[in-house]
Amino acid sequence: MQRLENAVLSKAKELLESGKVSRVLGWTKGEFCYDVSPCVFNTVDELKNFVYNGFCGANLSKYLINESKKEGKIAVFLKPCDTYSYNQLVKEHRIKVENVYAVGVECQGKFDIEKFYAKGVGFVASVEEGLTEVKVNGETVLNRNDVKLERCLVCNKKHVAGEEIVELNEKLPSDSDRFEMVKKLEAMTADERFAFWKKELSKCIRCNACRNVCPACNCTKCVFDNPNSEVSAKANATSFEEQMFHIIRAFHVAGRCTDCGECSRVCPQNIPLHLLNRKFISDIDKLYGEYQAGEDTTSKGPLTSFTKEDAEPSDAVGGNK
Amino acid sequence: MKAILKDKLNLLYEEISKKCELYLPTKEKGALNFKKFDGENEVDIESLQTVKSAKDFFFPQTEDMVNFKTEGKNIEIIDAREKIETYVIFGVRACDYKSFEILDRVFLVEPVDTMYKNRRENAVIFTLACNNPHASCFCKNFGIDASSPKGDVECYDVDGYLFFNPLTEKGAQIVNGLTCLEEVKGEDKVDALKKDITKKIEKLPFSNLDLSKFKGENLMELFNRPEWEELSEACLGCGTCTFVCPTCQCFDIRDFKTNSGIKRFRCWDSCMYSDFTQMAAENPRKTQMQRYRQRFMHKLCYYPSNNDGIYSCVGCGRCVKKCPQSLNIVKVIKKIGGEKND
Amino acid sequence: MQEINKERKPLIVAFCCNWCSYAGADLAGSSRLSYPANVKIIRVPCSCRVNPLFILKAFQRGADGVILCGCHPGDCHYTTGNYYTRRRMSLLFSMLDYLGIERERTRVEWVSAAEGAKFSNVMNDFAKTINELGENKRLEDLRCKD
Amino acid sequence: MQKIGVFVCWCGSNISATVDVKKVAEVLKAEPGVVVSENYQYMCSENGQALIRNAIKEHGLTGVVVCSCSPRMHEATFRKTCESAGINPYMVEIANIREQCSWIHKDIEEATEKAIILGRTAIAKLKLNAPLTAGESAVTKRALVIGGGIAGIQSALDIAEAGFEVDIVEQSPTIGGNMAKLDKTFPTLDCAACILTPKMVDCAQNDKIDIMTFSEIESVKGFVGNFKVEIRRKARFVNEKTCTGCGVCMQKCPAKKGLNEFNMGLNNRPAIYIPFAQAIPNVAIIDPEQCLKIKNGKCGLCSMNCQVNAIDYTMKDEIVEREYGAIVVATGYKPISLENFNEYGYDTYKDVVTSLEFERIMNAAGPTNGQLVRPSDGKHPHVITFIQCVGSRDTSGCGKPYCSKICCMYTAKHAMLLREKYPDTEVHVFYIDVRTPGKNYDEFFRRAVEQYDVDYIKGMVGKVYKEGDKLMVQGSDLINDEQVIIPSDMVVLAAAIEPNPSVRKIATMLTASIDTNNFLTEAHAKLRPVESPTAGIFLSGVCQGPKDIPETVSQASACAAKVIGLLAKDTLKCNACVAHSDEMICTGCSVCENVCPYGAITYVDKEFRLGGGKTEVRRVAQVNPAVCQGCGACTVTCPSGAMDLKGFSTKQIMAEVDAVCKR
Repeated sequence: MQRLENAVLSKAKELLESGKVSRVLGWTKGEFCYDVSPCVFNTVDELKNFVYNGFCGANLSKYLINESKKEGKIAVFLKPCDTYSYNQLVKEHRIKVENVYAVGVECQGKFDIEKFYAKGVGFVASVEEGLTEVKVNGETVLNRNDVKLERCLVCNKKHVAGEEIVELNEKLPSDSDRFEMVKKLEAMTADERFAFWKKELSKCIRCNACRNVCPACNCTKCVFDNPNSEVSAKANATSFEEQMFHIIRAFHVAGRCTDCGECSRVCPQNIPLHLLNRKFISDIDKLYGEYQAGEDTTSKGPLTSFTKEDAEPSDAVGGNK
Repeated sequence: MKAILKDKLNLLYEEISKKCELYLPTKEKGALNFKKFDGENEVDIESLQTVKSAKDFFFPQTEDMVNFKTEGKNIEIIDAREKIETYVIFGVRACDYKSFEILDRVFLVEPVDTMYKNRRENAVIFTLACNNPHASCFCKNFGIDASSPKGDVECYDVDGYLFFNPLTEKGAQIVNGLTCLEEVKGEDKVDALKKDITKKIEKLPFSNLDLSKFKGENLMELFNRPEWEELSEACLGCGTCTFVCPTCQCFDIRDFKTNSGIKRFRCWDSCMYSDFTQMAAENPRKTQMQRYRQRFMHKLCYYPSNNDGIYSCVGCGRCVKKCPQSLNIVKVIKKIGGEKND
Repeated sequence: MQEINKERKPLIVAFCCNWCSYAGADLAGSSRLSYPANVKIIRVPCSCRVNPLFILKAFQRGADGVILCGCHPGDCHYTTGNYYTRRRMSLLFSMLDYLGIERERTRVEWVSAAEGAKFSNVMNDFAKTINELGENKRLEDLRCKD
Repeated sequence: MQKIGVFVCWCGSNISATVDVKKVAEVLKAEPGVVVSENYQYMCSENGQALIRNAIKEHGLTGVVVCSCSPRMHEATFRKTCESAGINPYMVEIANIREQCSWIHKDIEEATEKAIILGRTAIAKLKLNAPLTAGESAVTKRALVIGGGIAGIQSALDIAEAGFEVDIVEQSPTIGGNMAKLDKTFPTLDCAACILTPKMVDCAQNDKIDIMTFSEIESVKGFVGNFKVEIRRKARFVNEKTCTGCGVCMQKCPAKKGLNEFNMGLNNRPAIYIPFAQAIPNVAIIDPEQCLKIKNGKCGLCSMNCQVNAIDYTMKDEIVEREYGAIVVATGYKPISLENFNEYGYDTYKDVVTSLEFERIMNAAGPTNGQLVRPSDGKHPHVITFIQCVGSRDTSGCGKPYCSKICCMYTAKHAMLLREKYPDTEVHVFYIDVRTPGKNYDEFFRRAVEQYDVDYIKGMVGKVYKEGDKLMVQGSDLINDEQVIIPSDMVVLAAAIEPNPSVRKIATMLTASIDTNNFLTEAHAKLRPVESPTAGIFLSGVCQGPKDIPETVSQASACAAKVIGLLAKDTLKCNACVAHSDEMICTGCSVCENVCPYGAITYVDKEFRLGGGKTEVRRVAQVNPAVCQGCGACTVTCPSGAMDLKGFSTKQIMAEVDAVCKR
């Protein structure tokens, strides 16, 4: 994977040097191998801190809302899943495309640092990445799938945007069903589902990380911050507010959520927020035909279109009772 | 020393919870947080750290202050402050305990925050030494000794036992009243553990940060450092760092319309939010960089300037672990804290 | 009416579109077709004006059931409004169900201005269902019940 | 803080019998903000209204709640009352304590309690009301009629007659439409040309009417009263102004292989041609596909022979922009294509023709000069079989599910004309049902059967095949319960009609809605049958649904009346309860535009101050209050809540929810 990083880095250099772009949006090194951060590089010199490894999970597309408004062209590196978010933002006129040079980058799934800890690795000093295996701290060999983020285990996304793609290996397909857990929940009784979500949502500290990281949650002012919305709040004072926040958060991105999984990645309490979004996706697929948000930049979303033969709400509610 | 076999800890929890409410680190749905003991808790005192800090006990995320009951055109005012009885918090780490000192300097100085005081005074705190500090820990920089966590009772997990070292009268009173404890000779073992912990801490990557620049006299220089731009560039403006932080103490006061009137409550706020401190309807800190700078300047410069040089960071490392984009205070310290960093 | 303080009756909030269902309710009234007094109607221009937030808010405030009535699909006064309603509510209700909240507590019914009898039947039937379910405990906000 | 007056109506005993109106008034008086609360027997009566007016003046009220019958009954009344007393009409809320309370509840205590809650709810909403003023927009006093058939002609003539200017845009080279192709018209059998061509001439001569033939709608912008339309005037290669229609060019043109569209392709025409003798405008046109000069630069005979130099081989399409106050859609119909009906042999046998082709064959100005001869061999047919409902009332998916409405009558007409003109012919008609509602229609049909001995066979035709010289029509006779085979010389198919295919594109440009069969949808099927739900768009003729000539003409005139009503106004009062976008919050994501049925939302880039001297350009939505009808679809689809609806704002509805839930 070192080769891939070099390839991405030299692409960044080439774009800056040739003057094709004036800035590059990528990831910068942290204190360890795993605490990388999104970063805008303005010069070739700054690229010495450029990094592209298995911990570059952050979806960079949302940063383009502001970055593309600035003067000059910016290059951005997009993993397959990020390209969907990018398209969706373009569709919603949030990105000034003429200021962006999008480059797709190979991704074999990104890591969840907590999964290394769970595997008994107390401190992750280095990770050598292979396609199916990783070597931690030069000694422990782990199956790549065992340390991947949940979203990456079920990912079969392809690059759907970008002027070019930096890819050394073809992406390994996943045969996991991303709706497996949704189906499991649907098969539970309503009481079990209620108990499940009550426990999950009661962990929420309303830090808004899920919302602020979400490329679809790009409102200038969120309803939950707007005192005129009658639902604004800075904390969940009751379990109702936990439910309301998460229902509405998911509802507002329904039909626009590309299932990039950032919400679950950033949740400090590990709430499986993607299960809410995927429920909507799964319902939309079932009721209105398969729809992948961000696959293109022009189609009307499922909640802004209809057919005369659509299911009635009474028939649309699936799942076990 | 008073001690209990670790596999008998449930007896201890049950005995304490019979006397008063007991809160301890509990695993639920993959996250560790303090929870009230109800006999079913999946207690975990091995893991280093709860997601939310122990400050919640004295300064909960939301807290009712006053109720206004309306009927027609009449309004009745009802004090909504809770009556608090003695309760035990078990398994507080040294860093979190230190955070109480920092919060006390905010809430217990005049005018005293009665709600905070009420909760603070009635708590009996059992701290726990950190057998396995994490790479993200940097408490040492703030004069915290994770091998002597302080509190009302210090606890040590060694050799299959949990040893108790009461430090205050109310701590001793509880420990002495516990029938499930036995007298075990353990001073040597505890000392050995302490040394081991100290050694481990010394080796941690962030244990020797250079904080020398963070002085009141450098305030303007630090404030104007150009590095704030790049440090804050990726900040999402979420409140994760503030809400997991044991020393963040900002709150907002809000009204909730109930069916019979209004409930006035306070809830945590985050200086990272764009709608924080709406002075004259607007947040004076318009950019995320300004908000980001505010948070770290407050921890490392403003607070110590007003509080005898005490930093309002305890090095617990929660923000290091939880920031969605891996921005954190260590990166700030290293960038602008002093020459000896890197 | 605090002084009455009768046994707590389930509360139903009915959002009705101005052109069909509200008129249907008027017809039910002028035809003297009764339905329980605990059904409270809120007039909206079109069923598509009903934000999921309104429905959640009603539950928060102590409603035990929420019903949304609009023109029959194809008959919307604004041509297409109720088609959007149908999709939005299908997804919302499905999500509530997914969270373990009783699916019978929410309903969408199409009632035309001519269907006074249907309006009354729908409300009676819904009230019966909600009576059987009892108090809404899963989507409540205790602060509102003080 | 508002000063609210509450007025509780007894409605005689309609309310007061079950609701303790005095108690309602008394309890509501204690609500914060309420300064006066009264009850009266008939609030809507002159005395009741005077009570309200006096209270407004005496107490300086800012808002009024009337607890009475349904707002659908008297909201307008009380709004006027308040307006006359000096407060904004939108500062009135009605609590419906009759239809929703006294009339359906029996228990006085329960009904009274509910009435109080409904009253409180109205108060809660009123507290958030803001005075609203309906905007006004000017009306461009000119109408556009799309389509120059009988529907468009009639609408245009009526509008022009009232003194307004009208443009007719017709896609083919002449106006007249399908009616110009017909021979005779039922039920009077007068000749179509005789009644249509004078109207066409009227159009041409009316100085209020501007006819643009061979033209198409390119784009439509704007809204009721203020449409901006781009019209593409396609190149006809002949100067319309100078051409005299002398016809010399047609004789000289060597390329004579073009299919004559007017004669349904049954004969040929030159590359330069006048569609038919009475065409309006009576001007030639060059078919560039056929013209040798345009195709390969050799020829130019027409130009050489043109006395007025009207020929211009280099002519280009031209875009004309015009402004209109109203638009009439009169795009008409065409018979469906019969590719799905191979069993009738239309594509295989020349002597199987459609009814419209048959019209041309029967027409004195048609390809056979009115002689009844078979297209295949020019022989006179003796047995002619008509097949009805070819593609109409078809649920198989091959044709159309609807009844084309005109076929029964024109088939009876054809049968009758045949028997009248050629008594030696034998005429059979296969039908499913014969539908003849209409003045003198059934009498007409009975004449065909009784007087002219037309053989009507109830049953469907299975197939048409050839045996020797004969077309064998095999069908079932349901009345005699037998299979029949009729050896025929000619077969005439009553093909279903469908909306002109161009209508879909036009409807999209107009944001007018369209049904699954491509017929334009009317604003209300019964009560607003000539208006589209989109304000300012009107429907004339078959584009709205199948109809015959008398019905088309009535609708065209009705449509004209609506247009005249609109154009007679100098300004339009808009709906006051419209959506508006909070530009400080709007992200310009365009989801609202997607759900707006009226095309009322547009986007602009606007500069906003960010503080610190910085500015930001953001795309934001703007609602045109003249177009918005106030449904609120956009308000819910907007994730940030930037869209809100005046009169039914999020805050107001939430306040109502709060109030009804209060116990």
